[in-house]
Amino acid sequence: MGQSDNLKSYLSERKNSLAKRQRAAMIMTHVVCGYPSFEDNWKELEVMEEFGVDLVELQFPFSEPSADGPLFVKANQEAIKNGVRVQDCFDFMSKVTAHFSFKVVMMGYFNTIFKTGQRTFLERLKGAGGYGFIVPDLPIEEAGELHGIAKEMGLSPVVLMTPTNSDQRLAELAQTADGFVYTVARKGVTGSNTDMDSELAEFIARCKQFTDVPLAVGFGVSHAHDIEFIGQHADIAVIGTAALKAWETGKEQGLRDFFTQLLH
Amino acid sequence: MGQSDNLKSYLSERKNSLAKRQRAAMIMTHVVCGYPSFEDNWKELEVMEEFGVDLVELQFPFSEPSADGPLFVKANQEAIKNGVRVQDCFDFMSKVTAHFSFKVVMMGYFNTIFKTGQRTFLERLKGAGGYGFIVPDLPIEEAGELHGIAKEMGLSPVVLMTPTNSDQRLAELAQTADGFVYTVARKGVTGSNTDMDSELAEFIARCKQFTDVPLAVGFGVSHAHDIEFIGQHADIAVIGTAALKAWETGKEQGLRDFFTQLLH
Amino acid sequence: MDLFDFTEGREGYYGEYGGTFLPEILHTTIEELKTEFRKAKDDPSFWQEFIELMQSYSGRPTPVTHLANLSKKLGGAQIYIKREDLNHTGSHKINNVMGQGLLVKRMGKTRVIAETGAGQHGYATATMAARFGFQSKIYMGAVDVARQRPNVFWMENMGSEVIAVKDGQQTLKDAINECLRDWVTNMDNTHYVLGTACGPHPFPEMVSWFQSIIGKEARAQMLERAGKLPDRVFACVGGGSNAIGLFQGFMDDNDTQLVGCEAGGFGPGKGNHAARLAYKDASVGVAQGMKTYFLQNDDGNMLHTHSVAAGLDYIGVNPVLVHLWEKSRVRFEAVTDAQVTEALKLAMRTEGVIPALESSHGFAQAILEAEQMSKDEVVLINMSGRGDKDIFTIADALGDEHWKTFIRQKAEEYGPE
Amino acid sequence: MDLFDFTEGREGYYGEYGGTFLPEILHTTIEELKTEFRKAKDDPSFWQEFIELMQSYSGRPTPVTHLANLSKKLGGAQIYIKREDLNHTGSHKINNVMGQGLLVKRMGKTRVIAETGAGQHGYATATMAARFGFQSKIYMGAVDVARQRPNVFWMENMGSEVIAVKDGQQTLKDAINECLRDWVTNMDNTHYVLGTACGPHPFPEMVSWFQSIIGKEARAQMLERAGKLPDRVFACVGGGSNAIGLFQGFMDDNDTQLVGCEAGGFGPGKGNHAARLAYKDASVGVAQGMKTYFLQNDDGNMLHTHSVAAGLDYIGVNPVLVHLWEKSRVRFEAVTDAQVTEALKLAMRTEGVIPALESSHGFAQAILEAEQMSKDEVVLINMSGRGDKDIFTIADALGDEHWKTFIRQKAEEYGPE
Ligand SMILES: Cc1ncc(COP(=O)(O)O)c(C=O)c1O
Ligand SMILES: Cc1ncc(COP(=O)(O)O)c(C=O)c1O
Repeated sequence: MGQSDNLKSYLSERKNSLAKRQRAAMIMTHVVCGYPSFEDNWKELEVMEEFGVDLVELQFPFSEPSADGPLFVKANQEAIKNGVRVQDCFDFMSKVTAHFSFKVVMMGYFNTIFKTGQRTFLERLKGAGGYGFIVPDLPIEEAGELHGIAKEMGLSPVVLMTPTNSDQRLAELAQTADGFVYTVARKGVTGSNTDMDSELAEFIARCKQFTDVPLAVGFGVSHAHDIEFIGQHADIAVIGTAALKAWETGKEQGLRDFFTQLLH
Repeated sequence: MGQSDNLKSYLSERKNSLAKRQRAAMIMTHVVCGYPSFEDNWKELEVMEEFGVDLVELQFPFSEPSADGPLFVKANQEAIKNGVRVQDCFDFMSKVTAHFSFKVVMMGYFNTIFKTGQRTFLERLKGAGGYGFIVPDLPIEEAGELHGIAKEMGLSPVVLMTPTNSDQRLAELAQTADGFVYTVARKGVTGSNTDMDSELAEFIARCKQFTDVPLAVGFGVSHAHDIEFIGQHADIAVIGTAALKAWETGKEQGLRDFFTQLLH
Repeated sequence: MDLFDFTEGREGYYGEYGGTFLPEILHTTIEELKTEFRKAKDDPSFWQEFIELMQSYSGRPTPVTHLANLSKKLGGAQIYIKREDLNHTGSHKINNVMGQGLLVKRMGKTRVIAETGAGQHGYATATMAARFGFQSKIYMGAVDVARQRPNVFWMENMGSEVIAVKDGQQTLKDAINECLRDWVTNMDNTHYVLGTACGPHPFPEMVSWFQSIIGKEARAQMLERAGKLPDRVFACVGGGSNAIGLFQGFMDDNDTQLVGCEAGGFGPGKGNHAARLAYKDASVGVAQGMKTYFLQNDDGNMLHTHSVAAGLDYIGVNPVLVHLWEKSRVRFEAVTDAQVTEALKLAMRTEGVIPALESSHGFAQAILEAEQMSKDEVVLINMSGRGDKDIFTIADALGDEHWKTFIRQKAEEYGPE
Repeated sequence: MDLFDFTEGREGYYGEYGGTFLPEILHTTIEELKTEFRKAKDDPSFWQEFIELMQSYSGRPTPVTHLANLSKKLGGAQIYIKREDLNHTGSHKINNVMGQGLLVKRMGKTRVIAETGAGQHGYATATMAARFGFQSKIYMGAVDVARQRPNVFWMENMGSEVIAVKDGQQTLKDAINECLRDWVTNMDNTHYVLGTACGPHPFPEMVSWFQSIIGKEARAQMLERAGKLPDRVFACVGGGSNAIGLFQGFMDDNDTQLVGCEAGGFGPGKGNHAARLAYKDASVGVAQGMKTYFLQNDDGNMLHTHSVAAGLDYIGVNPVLVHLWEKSRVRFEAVTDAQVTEALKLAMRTEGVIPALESSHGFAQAILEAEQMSKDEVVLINMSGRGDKDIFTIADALGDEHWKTFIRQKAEEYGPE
C-alpha cells in the first residue's frame, strides 16, 4: 500500500517506479460498482492488483450515463436494476481501499453527488478512502462549490481536457486541474477504438503546455502498443471498456489474458 | 288483351270494369327485368296475370338506382351482374306484351334512356309494345325533349306528384301529366310502409284538384285495406316491394298467397 | 368570365353539362336551397361571415409555399404550392363544408348528411356538424369504411353516425345514392352536404363558390411571392372541387394554363382508372343528379374505377370543368398510380411536405411539365390535402415492411376478437 | 419582465435552475451555439426571416378559436384556444425546429440529430431537415418506436434515419442521452436540435425564444377577438416549450394567471405520473444538461414515469418554468389520464377539434376551472397539437372496438411475416 495521502504525491511515486516495474505508463482501470455484482468486481480488482494497476475508477451507477458507451451504459443500468445504492458503492469502496494497494477515485455523474449533497458526498468519499473524483458531466463553470470542498478535504477533482478545447480553454482547465488530467483521446463516448497517432500526440503535447500534472489518456486503450504510445507521450493509460469486455467473455482468466497481452 | 292503343283509353276501360271485376282499385305491379332471372320474371307475370293485374312496370336495371329502396337496389345490381343489357329488356318486353293482357310501362333511370339516345329508346319501347315510361330521376324541366318525342309516338310519360310539392308545382306537373300520375304516398324510397291515413287522402285530393288523369298511389302498398283505401281516394294501387318479397320468400306460391290476401 | 352567369343559357348548365336531375320529391327542397344560396351569394355579409369563420376556425388564409429545392432539382420552372393541407381537418374539403354549414343555419335545418369516399369530406362534415351542433349521418361505402377506418374513427368520435353502404361497388358513388335516399326521406330537417362540385344544381355552383376562396387567396399570394402570375396551375380532379376552387382565381388570366390532373390508375383502359376526360374511356351521361362525363358502358351503367387515391376514385366529374375543357380553357391530363407515389416520395424528401395521394396527382403532372419549362416560368400546384391521415394507404402503396410488422404486433396485442 | 436578462445573475440560470451541464468535449460547440444564438437574437432581420419562414411554410399566424359551444355547456368562462395544431406537421414543435434550422444554416453545419418521445419533435425535425437539405438522424426510445410507428414512418419517408434506442427505459430520456452521445462524437458538422425548453443553456432560452411566437400572436389575437386579455392561460407541460412559448406573451400581464398542466397519469405516487411540480414526488437534480426538478429517487436515479400522452412523459422540466413557479407567477396543476380522455371527447363532440393527448391536459384543467369562473371571464388554452396522428394511442385510450377489429383485419390482410 502506498503511503501518500493525496493523488499528486502518490502518482509521482508511482511514476518514479515505472522503470523499476518495467512499465511504459501507469495504468488506471475502471469498474462499475455492482456490475455484474460486487463479488465480480472484487475478483476483477484482485486481477488488477496482480498486474500492478496504479489507479482504479469506481463508477457509481447512474440512470442517465450520457457520456458512456453502450457497454458501460448497460453496466450502469444493470447495476441499478440489481438494487445497487450509493451507500453500497461507498461501502464497497471502503473495503477496496482497505484491502488493495492501488488508489481509488470515484467516477460518476454529477446528479449522484448533487442529490446526496456535495459536502456529504465528499465526506463519505474521503471516509471510504477515495483520492479524487471524475465527473464527466460537470464542467468547471458549474464545479466551483464541489471543487472548493474537495480542496478543503484534500480530494482531487480530476478535470478532462479534450481535442476540441481551445488553448485558452485548456489554460482555464489547467487552473483547476489537480491529481491528474484526464485527456480524452478523441471525440465520442467510451468504448470505441482510438487511433494512437500523431494527432493524438500533438493534442497531448498541447495539454502539456498548460499543465504539469500527470496526464491520463482515455477512451479505447486496449493493446500493448497503446500503452507504449501513452508512455512516450503521457503518464497514465486508462483501461475501460476493453477490460470489462475481457471479464464478460472470460471472467478471471479472460481478464488475466487481457492484461498479459496488454502489459507483457 | 285490351284493344286501346294508349294508356289513357286503356285505363279508362279498366277503371270502368272495376265494379264488374269486384276490385276496389286498379293494380300496377313491378318487375325488375332479369332479377332473379327472366324466367322468374315470366312466372311472376303469369301469377300477376292470373290475379288480373292491370298494369306492369318493367324496370330496366341501372347501376345507380338512387330512388329505390334496398330490395330493388339489390335487384338492379344482381340483374346487371347477371349480364342483363338494355336490349334484353326490350326483347323481354316484346314477349310480355305479346303474351299478356295487362299493359306495360317501362320504369328506369334517365341515363339508360339518354345513353341509348332518347328517340331510339322510345322507338324501341314503342316497338316492344310499351305504353309509357316512369323515370323517377327526370324532373319535368329536364324532360322536354323526351316528352316531346313521346307525344309524337303516343307514349305516355308518367309524372310523379309528391306530398312536398306546392300547389303551383302540382299545376305544372299536371300540365305534363299523361296516362296516369304516380303519386308518391310519402317521402322516402320504395319499400317501406306507408300509413294510409287522412294525410295521404288529403294529398291525393290535392292532386285531384290539378289533374283528372288516373292517380296511382305508390310506395309500400301491401295489404287489402291499402287497396280499399286507394280505391276510395285514387285509381291505381302500385304493388312493388311487397310482391318481390313474396316471390323471394315463396316463389309462385308465395306470390299467389300474397295476391290472394291483397285482393281477396 | 363569370362561369355562373346563367342569363344567356339555362340555369345550372355549363354548356350542355350540369342540370338538376332529381326525384320530384326533392323539387321543393332544391328550390329552397337555390333560393337560400342565391340570397347568400348576393349578400356580401355572408361571404364576410364565411371568411371570418374560415380564419378563426380553419386557419385561413393558407399560405403558398415556394418549393425551391424541388424546382432546383428539376431544373425548370419555379414550383409553388397552395397549402390547403394546413386547413383544419387537413384538406380543402372544410371550405365547402363550413360554407354549407352557414347555409344550413340560415335555412333553419338541424341535421346534415354527407357521402364520403376517402373520408376527408365525411371527416370535415362531422367536424362542421359538431361545431354547428347539427345531427349528422355520414354515408360511406362499406369498402371505404374498411380501408379508411381512421377517418371513420374520428367521425364517430365527433358524434356522427357512420353508415357503411353495402350496395353496388360499396364506394363513393353508392354512398351518394344512399344520401339521396336519406334526403328524399328527411328533407324537412335535413340538408345534404355534397362534398364536391358535382351533383344537381346548385351544388356545382355552390361548392365552386365556397372553394373559390382558394383561388382568390392564391392569385394575390402568387403576385406577392412569385412576383407574377403562374404560367400553369395544376390541381387534381376527383369530383373537381379543389380544382375549380383554385382555377377560378385565374379564369380571366388567359396566359395562365389551367391543368386538371386525373387518376390514371393502372393506365388507360376501362376499369383501370378514374380519368373521365384525359383518357377516352368516358362518355356523356346523366346520373347522381347531373349531366356530365361518366365512366360508363354502352347501356349507361357505371364502370368500376380504380385509383390509389380514394378521393379521385369517382365515375363522374364537375360539369363546369367539362365545359371549360371543351372550351380549351382547362387542359386535362392523367397520371398513373406509379407516377403518383414517386411524386409523393420526392415531395417528402426534398421539401418535407406530405401531399395527400389525391394532391400528389397534381404534383406528379406538375413535376413532369416543370422539368421542361424555363427557369423564369412559374407553376402553382394545389396541395389539396395532407397525406398523413392516409398512412394506411400510403404505407401500402409504398409497401412498407416496418409498417406491416407494426400492424401485426398491434393485432397481436389486441388479441383475438 | 425579461426572463432572459442575465445581467443580475449567472448566464443560463433562472433562479437556481438551468445551467450548462455538459461534457467538456462539447464546451466549444456549446459556446459556438451560444454565440451564434446571441447574434441571431440581437439581429432583428433573423427574427423577420424566421417569421416569414413560418408564414410561408407552416401557415402562421395560427388563429385563436372561440369555443362558444363548450363555454356555453360549462356555463362559466369563455374559452378560447390557440391553434398550434394547424401548424405544418401538426404541432408547435415546428416553431422551434425551423428556428433552429435557420441557426444551423448560419453555423454552416450540415447534419442534425434530435431526440423524440411522442414523435412530434422527430417528425418536425425530419421535415425541417428535408426542407433545409440537412442529413438527419432521429433517436427514439425503442418502446416509443414500437408505439409511435406512424411518426417513424413519416420521418423515414422524409429521409431521416430513425434509431431505436434500447437503453434504460427506452423512452424519451434515453433518446436524449443517445443524442448527447452522438453529439460528443460528431459536433463538428452536427447540431443537436433539442425539442423542448430543457437541456443545457442556451437551449431553454433558445427554444423559449422561438416558441414565444405563440404568445406574441396570441396576446394580440385575444385583445382583438375576446376584447380583453385572458384571465387565465392554460398549457400542458412536458418539457415545457409550448407553455413557456404561450406564457411569454402574458408575462407582464399580472392579472393573467398562467397555469401549467402536467401529466397526472394514474394520480400521485412515484412512478404513476409525470408531474414534476404539481405533485410532490420530484426534487431538484442535475441531469440531461440542466439543473431542475426531476422525478428521481434519493440516489438521484430517475424514476419511471407514466402518462397517456407520450409527449408529457418526461422526468424533467423547463428550468424557466420552475423559477416562475417558485416566484408564484405560474401555477402548476396535474390532471389524470382519465380526466384527459374525457376532455378530449368533449372537445371533439362539442367543437369538432381534436387536441393531441398532450394538449388535452390543458383542456382538462381549463374545463375544470372555467366551470367555476364567471361568464365574463376569459380563458385561453394552448392547443399545442392535433390528435389525429395519435390515433393508435387515442383509440387505445378510448378502448375503441371497431378500431381493434380494423387492425386485426389489416394484419390478416398482410399475412404472416
Ligand atoms: C385531399 C383531397 N384532394 C382532392 C380530393 C378530390 O376531390 P375534389 O376533386 O372535389 O377536390 C379529395 C377527395 O376526397 C381529397 O380528399
Ligand atoms: C402536441 C404536443 N404538445 C405538447 C408537448 C410537450 O412538449 P412541451 O412541453 O415542450 O411543449 C408535446 C411533446 O411531444 C407535443 O407533441
